Amino acid sequence: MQWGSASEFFAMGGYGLYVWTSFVATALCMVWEVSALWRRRVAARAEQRAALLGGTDETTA
Amino acid sequence: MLQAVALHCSRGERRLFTDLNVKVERGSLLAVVGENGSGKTSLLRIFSSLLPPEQGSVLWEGQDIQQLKELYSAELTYIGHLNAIKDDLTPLENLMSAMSLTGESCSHNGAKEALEAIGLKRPIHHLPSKVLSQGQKRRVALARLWLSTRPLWLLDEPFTSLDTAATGVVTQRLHTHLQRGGLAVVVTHQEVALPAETIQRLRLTG
Amino acid sequence: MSTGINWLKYSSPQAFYPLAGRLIPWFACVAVALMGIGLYMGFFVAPTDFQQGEAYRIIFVHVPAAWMSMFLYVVMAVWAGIGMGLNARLSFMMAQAIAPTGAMFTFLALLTGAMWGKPTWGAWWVWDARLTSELILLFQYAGVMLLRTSIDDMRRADRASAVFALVGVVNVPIIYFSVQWWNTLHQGASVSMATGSKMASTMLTAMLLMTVAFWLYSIAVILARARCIMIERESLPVWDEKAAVIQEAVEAR
Amino acid sequence: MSGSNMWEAVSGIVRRDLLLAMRRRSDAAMSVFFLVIVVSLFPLGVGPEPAVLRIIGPGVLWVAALLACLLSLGRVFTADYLDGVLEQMVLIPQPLAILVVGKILAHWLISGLPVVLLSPLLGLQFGLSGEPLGVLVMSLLLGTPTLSMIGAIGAALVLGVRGSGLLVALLVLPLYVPILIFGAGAVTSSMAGIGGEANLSLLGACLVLSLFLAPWATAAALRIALE
Repeated sequence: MQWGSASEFFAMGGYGLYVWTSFVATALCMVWEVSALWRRRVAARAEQRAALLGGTDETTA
Repeated sequence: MLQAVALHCSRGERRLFTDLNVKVERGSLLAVVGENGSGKTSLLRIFSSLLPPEQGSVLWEGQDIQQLKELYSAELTYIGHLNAIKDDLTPLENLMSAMSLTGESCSHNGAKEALEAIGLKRPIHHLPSKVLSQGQKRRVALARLWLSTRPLWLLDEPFTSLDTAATGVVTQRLHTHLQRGGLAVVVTHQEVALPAETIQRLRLTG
Repeated sequence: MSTGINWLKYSSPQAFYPLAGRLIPWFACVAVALMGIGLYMGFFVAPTDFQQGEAYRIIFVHVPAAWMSMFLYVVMAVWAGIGMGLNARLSFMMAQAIAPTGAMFTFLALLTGAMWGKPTWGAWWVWDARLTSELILLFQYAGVMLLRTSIDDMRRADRASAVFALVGVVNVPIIYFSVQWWNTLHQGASVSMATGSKMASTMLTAMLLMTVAFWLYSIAVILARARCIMIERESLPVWDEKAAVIQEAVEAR
Repeated sequence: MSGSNMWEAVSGIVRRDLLLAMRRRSDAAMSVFFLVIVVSLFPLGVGPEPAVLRIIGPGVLWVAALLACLLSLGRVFTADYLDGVLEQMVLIPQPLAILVVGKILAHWLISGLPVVLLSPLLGLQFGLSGEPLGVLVMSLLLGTPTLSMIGAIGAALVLGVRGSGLLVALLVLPLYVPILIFGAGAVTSSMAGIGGEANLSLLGACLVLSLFLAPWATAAALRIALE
């Protein structure tokens, strides 16, 4: 373990800004991608359900 | 002989026709009729090999046209609903360049005779096509039929914007073609005045 | 077209959809676990680089992102090629599903590259062969996606973007070579990206772990996106999902 | 039989397209005017120092030539697509790729060749002379056909697509990068006294490569557009 303290860890030897921007940006992109996919899936299934509901309406009515 | 085997076609979400089977023998004409959007043009484009069929196949003399490729192209004359003529060229230039494109080059005089046969008089031959009326432009496109040596004709609404006289001339030309052992598929909403035994009707319901 | 019954079975969306659904959690879990181990190795085990100090730790995301961006483009082009050759819907759907993730990794590679370049080279951007190729790669991803969205007819959109993806796969190596060639002409303008110093084995391990994690993450995300695309495209799905949806619909009454 | 027919079809296409360009001279002239204007704007923007102009000259001329080619891409297939001639072309009994070569050749003769012919004059504006000027003409002579060929792929892909003008730029410009680098590089290295031969041979290699690949890709894209 090479870090004496938490603040030393976050400072990254003076390069903290660059290192953490990179890692945080990557994490944000991935989280955003997963959440966007989740939203897309929910929307697609809702649309599918609406289509199927419409279909059953016709047959039962 | 042209044969469609179990053709399916859908555009986007809409199913146009399913399991379509039809056979066109030499010396006969297939008239494809149906409402707008029933898939008449799509069927013709499948026959022409422009549109690959989703399912099923089209056979020419028993062979799949997807495999024949250019050999099949050398058997057909296709006139779509677009006239394929350039506004900046004269009717004569249009006809001659269309023929040289398909590899059936024709002489200057041959082209003139074809244009005259469909009722375009000599003075018109040298005007730019943009001054022609819709009917005259259609005639320029159809003049190819007088020069075509191909056995299979695929025509999309050939009689659109033609007057009665021109319709009669084109019908007569179709008749000669069939008598010589040619075959044709014509998409039309009009009656084709040909002997009943040579015509086969296909109604697409969409 | 007869390509064997087995192939047809797996290539149908109906068979693929539930299979992908079962695989996604596994890929996602392993990806998260490996990412955790990789980050731990990267930050707590790997030593400080004696030349670049702590800034070098950016390579633990930069290099995997850059590799994935190029790898995914090739995979996308392969699916596009298979789609064109066999006229298989599933292949086009896969190609469509890959593009956004590939573009995201390309963007991340450029961003983290700039973050690495500023402290190391003193410049955010250098006209180096790798950076330039990566930039062009981003444009090509954008081209593939924009071409797809601007064509309404699905079949045409699939095939047109496939042609462009295949053309692009020829282009990227040529660009890489041409920029390298160009740099030899404009000497002094560029800085070599080769670090020279030998990497400690723990650094390499951390980087490889992160790469595998990114790879598994990509698979999970791409499969999930492919499933979304299938639901969106197939107007009447015939998969197990359908039964569940009908059940829900009936209950909703 | 097919060899002579093929030649007839290609030369027929080229002759027809040239005839059409003669009927509408303003279309062809526009891309040349565009080139001249863009190139003339740069000295006004960066200042008249001959030393600076000499340095940026090759790059400016090449970028301008590239943009002029890009602007003219809309003309390659669009008119034929709209009036139905393209359908007829796809249905001729020759490989479509051969015909595409004819279309590209015609496009180059109409919009590429004038750029090549005009380039010595424009080079003079930027203080190029002697060998570098010759290399500039040579590089454009080798490079502009490649630009037309790569551009044809993009033009075919966006046929009938909304916003096609901008889209084609986005698709094609990344593919133009190597040509730009080798083309401008040839002139720069000739000015530096290294001689432009290496870059010119690379341009030639690109030309050969695109001659093998681009017509097929364009033909595939055209068939897709017509389905």
